[in-house]
Amino acid sequence: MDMDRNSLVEAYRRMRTIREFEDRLHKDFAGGEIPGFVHLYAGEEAVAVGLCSHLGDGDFITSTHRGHGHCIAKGVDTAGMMAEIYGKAPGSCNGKGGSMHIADVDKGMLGANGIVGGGPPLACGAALSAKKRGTDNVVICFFGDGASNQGTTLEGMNLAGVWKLPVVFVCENNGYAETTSYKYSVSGTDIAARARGFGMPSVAVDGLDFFAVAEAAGEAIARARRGEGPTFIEAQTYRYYGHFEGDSIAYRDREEEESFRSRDCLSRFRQTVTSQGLVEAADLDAIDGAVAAEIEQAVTDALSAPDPSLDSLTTDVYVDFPASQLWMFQDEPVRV
Amino acid sequence: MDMDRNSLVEAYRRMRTIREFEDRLHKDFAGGEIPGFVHLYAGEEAVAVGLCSHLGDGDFITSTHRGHGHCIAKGVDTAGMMAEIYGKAPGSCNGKGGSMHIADVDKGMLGANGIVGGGPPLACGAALSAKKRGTDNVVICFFGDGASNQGTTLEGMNLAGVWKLPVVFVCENNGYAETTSYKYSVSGTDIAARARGFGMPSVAVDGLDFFAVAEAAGEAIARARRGEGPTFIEAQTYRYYGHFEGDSIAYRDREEEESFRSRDCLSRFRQTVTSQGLVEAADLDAIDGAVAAEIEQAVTDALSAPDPSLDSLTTDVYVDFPASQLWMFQDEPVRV
Amino acid sequence: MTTIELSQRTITYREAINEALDLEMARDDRVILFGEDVSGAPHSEEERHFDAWGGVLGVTKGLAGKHGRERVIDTPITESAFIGAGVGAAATGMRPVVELMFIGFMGVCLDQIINQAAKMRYMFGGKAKIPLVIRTMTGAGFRAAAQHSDSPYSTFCHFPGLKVVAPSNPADAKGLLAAAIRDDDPVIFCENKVLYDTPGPVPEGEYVVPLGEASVPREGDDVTIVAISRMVGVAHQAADSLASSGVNTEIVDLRSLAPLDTDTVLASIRKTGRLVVVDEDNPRCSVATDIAALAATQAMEYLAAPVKLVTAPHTPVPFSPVLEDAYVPTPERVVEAVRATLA
Amino acid sequence: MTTIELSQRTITYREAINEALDLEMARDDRVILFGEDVSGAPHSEEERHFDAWGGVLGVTKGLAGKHGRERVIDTPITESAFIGAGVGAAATGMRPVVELMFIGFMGVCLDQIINQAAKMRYMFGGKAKIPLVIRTMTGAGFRAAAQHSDSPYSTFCHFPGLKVVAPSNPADAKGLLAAAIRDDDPVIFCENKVLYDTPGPVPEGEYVVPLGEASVPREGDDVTIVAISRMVGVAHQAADSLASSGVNTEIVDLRSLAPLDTDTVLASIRKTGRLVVVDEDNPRCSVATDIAALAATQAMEYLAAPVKLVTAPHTPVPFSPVLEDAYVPTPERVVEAVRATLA
Ligand SMILES: Cc1ncc(C[n+]2csc(CCOP(=O)(O)OP(=O)(O)O)c2C)c(N)n1
Ligand SMILES: Cc1ncc(C[n+]2csc(CCOP(=O)(O)OP(=O)(O)O)c2C)c(N)n1
Ligand SMILES: [Mg+2]
Ligand SMILES: [Mg+2]
Repeated sequence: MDMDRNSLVEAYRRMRTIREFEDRLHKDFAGGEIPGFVHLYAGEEAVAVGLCSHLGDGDFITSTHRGHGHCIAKGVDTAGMMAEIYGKAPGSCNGKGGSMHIADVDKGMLGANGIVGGGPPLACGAALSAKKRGTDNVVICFFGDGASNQGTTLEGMNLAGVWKLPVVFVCENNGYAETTSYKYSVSGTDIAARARGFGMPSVAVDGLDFFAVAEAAGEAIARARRGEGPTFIEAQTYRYYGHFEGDSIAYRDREEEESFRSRDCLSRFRQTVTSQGLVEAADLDAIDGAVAAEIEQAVTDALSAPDPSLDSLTTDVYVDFPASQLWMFQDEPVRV
Repeated sequence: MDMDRNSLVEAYRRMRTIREFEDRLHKDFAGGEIPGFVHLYAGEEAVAVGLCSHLGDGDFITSTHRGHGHCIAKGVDTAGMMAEIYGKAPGSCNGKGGSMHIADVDKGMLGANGIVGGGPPLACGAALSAKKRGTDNVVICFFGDGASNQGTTLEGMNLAGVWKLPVVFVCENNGYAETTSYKYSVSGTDIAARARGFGMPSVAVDGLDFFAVAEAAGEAIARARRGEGPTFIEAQTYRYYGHFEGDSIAYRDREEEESFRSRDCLSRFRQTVTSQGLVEAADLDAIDGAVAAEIEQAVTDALSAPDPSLDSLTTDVYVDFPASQLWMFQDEPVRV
Repeated sequence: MTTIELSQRTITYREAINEALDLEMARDDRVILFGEDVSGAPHSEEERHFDAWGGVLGVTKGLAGKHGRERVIDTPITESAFIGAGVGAAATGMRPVVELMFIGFMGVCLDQIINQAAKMRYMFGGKAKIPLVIRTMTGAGFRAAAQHSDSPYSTFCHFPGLKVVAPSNPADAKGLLAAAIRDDDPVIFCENKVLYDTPGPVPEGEYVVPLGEASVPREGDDVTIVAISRMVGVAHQAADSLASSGVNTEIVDLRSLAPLDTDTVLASIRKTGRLVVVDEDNPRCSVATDIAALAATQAMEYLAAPVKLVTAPHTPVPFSPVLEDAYVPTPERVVEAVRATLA
Repeated sequence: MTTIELSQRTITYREAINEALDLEMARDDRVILFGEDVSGAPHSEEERHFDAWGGVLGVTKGLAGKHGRERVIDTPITESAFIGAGVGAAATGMRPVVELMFIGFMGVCLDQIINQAAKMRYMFGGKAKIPLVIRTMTGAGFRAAAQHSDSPYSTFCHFPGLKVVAPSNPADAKGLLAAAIRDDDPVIFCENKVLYDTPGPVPEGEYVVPLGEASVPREGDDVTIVAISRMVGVAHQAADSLASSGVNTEIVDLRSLAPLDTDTVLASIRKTGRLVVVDEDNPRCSVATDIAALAATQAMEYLAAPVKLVTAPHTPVPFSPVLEDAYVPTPERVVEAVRATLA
């Protein structure tokens, strides 16, 4: 790896932020504070950060229902994210999107996505756009092992190949889609091999190893920037929590979880960089503290933030549309 | 090949029938007699017949917009087909389906299909049904090179693999999807390799060679009947006419067509069986004559057949539905 | 002191659906069930993993235990393939019940529903039938945001060849699902996820509510409220509050959205002369405008006041709880609409 | 003797669409076009193969020659991927015009339209815009059978976030397409394939017809006919025949289906007191029932007779020419409906 100290510190900070963010949501969800479906990324941090550490704001990512990690890795503000998850006015999407739709187009984050397989076509579009606009920007398309079976994902891979688009397809194989192991859902069980059938370079990496991910990512992204087309990376990883919060996790075993936790991506990163003298442990500790404070503040602010105004129910549907037709055929409700 | 004389004669008869049927439509379409979109199968006969010669009525096939050949190969009555293409009452579908929707469920023909990629999911269902009903029936799923890029096709392959369904996926690679060569549309250009990514045995065969097709088909079908799951066959073939009738065919060259015509599947079949003394040329000639007469009769009958009654506009939408709601919100038109 | 009759024991909407599936599977071995995680942990043969989920909200829980994994089958995330497989299986002798987890996912598999299931019989000249049920979840109020909360059953109603039902209570859920499974046409069965925990009296044993028949759970002669699914409850709340000021509301619970029970709707309009339609689907090209069109084309001369619609706005479903609560029609809005027809 | 003014030269509906695309591409290099065979023979560099098709019915012919294959891009048959690519490109600075060959193919790509393009802006709190045009073909009469002939634009109207237009003549086709391309919201542009060869006067050069404005191509005060796309021509035929018996028909050509020009529709109803809606789409949950609902909720007191709908039946489109001709609304049926409102 040819990462300088600053980049390593920044990578750690982002991974740590994701972990802290997700652990905190896990706790607060159990406390009944958080509405809706919440899918946590804890355990998979090395994947999002390993990829996004190569990107600038002009590069795009597409994401999934399990999007918090992608957002943080791409630089989306955690305060806005937290407020969004609480459905509050200062949220990244003004409270209208929630956990499953956090987005920040200016940061190159094209939205978490509630539709499994929703992202790959969008990724092709952003990549086409990057190409047509004459940039060397790239697009990272994150999706799960379950999503690797969805037609839209497979179509996206083919189209990216045909159009030689600067996309990196990143399958986050965390073992399960809801309760279903990829060993059942993926015919042939080899996801990376599947991508080869679309004529693109494809590699499987240990998704718990930040450096392995970052290296594969670096090559794939460089290839894309050179205009040589898409690459596929299968990152083998694990989600520490259930499919969503509230899941009793009756479909897998505690021992399996432990075996992954024992290879935790954050601990390994810390171990590697400290043992090689690249970053001091104390510096990482300081990051841990700062991140904890940042997330604590984000929660405090989210809790005290105002709800969206009721008027905002009917804004932002269109750029331009007759207001009267947003309550078509009826009287606009009187708010009291 | 271990085909007996009767089977060879029957295979020839079906291939010849398809050719005659399609050549005749080509002629009559040019004469302005035939309504709608008509996609001809001429040139590809060895594929449909090579596959279907292994099937009984309990086995199913799914088809495409280019379905006449599949129908004839599966034993659908040509008189009914011709009447259907003319939109007449005695048509296979009472004139309601036309060329793109000819079907005969009792014969195991689940319909030509106007949607590219429409067939593979249906094939999975028929195969699941065969399995659940405790039969050893199989399903052949025909589709084109263009369709091999459609998400539904790719999903179907994966599902058939996961459920170990008795399906044989047959990609009729006739070089083009409308004007577009598979060399452009199929990323990686190797369709058979793509199927391997779904963990199924996959083979490419010369689709102009009846015996090569029939042999690959025999193995795949036997495998499916044994409960060992799906197989993929890419049959490399060519369509002699345009994408549909009326196509000016400006996207490919006459020489290319000639090179395929010089390897015509019917001529080669005749050559092989006569030179090996398996069937006498005179017997094949007799078939040619009989088939020509059959198709001539089918056209004559179709032309003189009655149109569907206007009442049939609103029948067969449902098994059971209030008649009044078929003209919902309005007066049923008075027919004079 | 009240005694609960056995035939009127109380179970939830979720349990009622589970019971209908259980009974129909027992009754007819052509009935099979498939969808994502409908049982759970399909990769594992271990007993401790068996039936790990029973669907994302537990509706099919226990059925794999009773009827076996051969009949309760988990799928990959591949809606086009497995819903299409439902069509293909239905066309060839089975009676599949497939699950499209949320109705908002229709977009990843719609072709198999509108171009294959719905049109096959017609295109084949009547020589096919497709006894397929697609169970799916509708309904806002779950804080599940725009892609998991809408109720576009109107899209299915639009396409000839499909039947669409949307039960508002546990008994209807059980009876309509049984009818849907026994029906020879494709039926979209819309379960409102917000109702799953709602209890209600449900007959034991086989119980069938015919498709295409609305119910009139409350009779009245001042005004007709036509409502769908969870909005029937909202209509009842509105009716209760109106009753206190002497307004007698008649409520028509459509139950079947296609076919529509036009007779019951028209009879009620003719009786009351006033019509309010309550629907949580978006307003454009909706079942609500259909009911208004029914009145305008076939009962105009009976109407004493303009028809009133109370629906969701023409917006996606917002996430924020305060906004989502403002999105779904409320009893207050219904009361206001009724009062406007009486003004 | 009539002289044809240059500004009123006559071109076909097909040519008008081609011209709008050409002009908008020249005007704004963010406009790119893609779809299946929109140019043709993408595999070949040979000049003799260049621009082999220009779309299945030749609408985009010549554009690749003028604007290059870099901007007129052929796709594999993979509607979800390339329409989704349109959404992604629109969200990131381009203004794509993508072609969904036939509207009946919506089912293979609907999610990218209804859950991504339509909802993104709202879900993102207004922080995205999707200037995407999806061109697609509607219309029966082509002997193309059930999957290639229906007109379910109502499904697109139903989903908030989409705009939908359906021009009835060459001038509107040109002007509305220009407006759609310049619009910052996703627009579904519905071309009636039966109209492609229809000629009409079309202004040269830049010409924009604003979205959301109906036209009134014929004024009258006895009855209002609201019609869409090809049915506007049918309405004119009906009006001609009614005129001979002294009935003055006003025709409202909706042009935009979402947003609707409710003012123009309501003004006409208030003027004539009689409403007939003609739509070749299926009747349930349709634009036709929306117009009836508009009358029932906002103009009931002006109606002198029940509203009349003339639509396709609730059936798929049949293949047989005699049946297809009976499927599409005819001038005779419209005349009958008008007469019924006058009775
Ligand atoms: C089209 C669609 N089908 C089903 C779902 C329900 N669903 C949400 S997440 C999920 C599992 C996704 O698994 P995977 O792709 O492996 O991602 P992971 O959750 O493991 O990150 C499913 C089935 C959905 N949201 N969208
Ligand atoms: C979903 C869908 N997209 C596009 C079309 C239009 N279309 C009809 S046939 C065809 C080409 C199909 O090519 P291929 O699969 O190779 O079959 P072939 O025509 O060569 O037999 C296309 C694009 C369609 N019918 N359905
Ligand atoms: Mg997963
Ligand atoms: Mg082909």
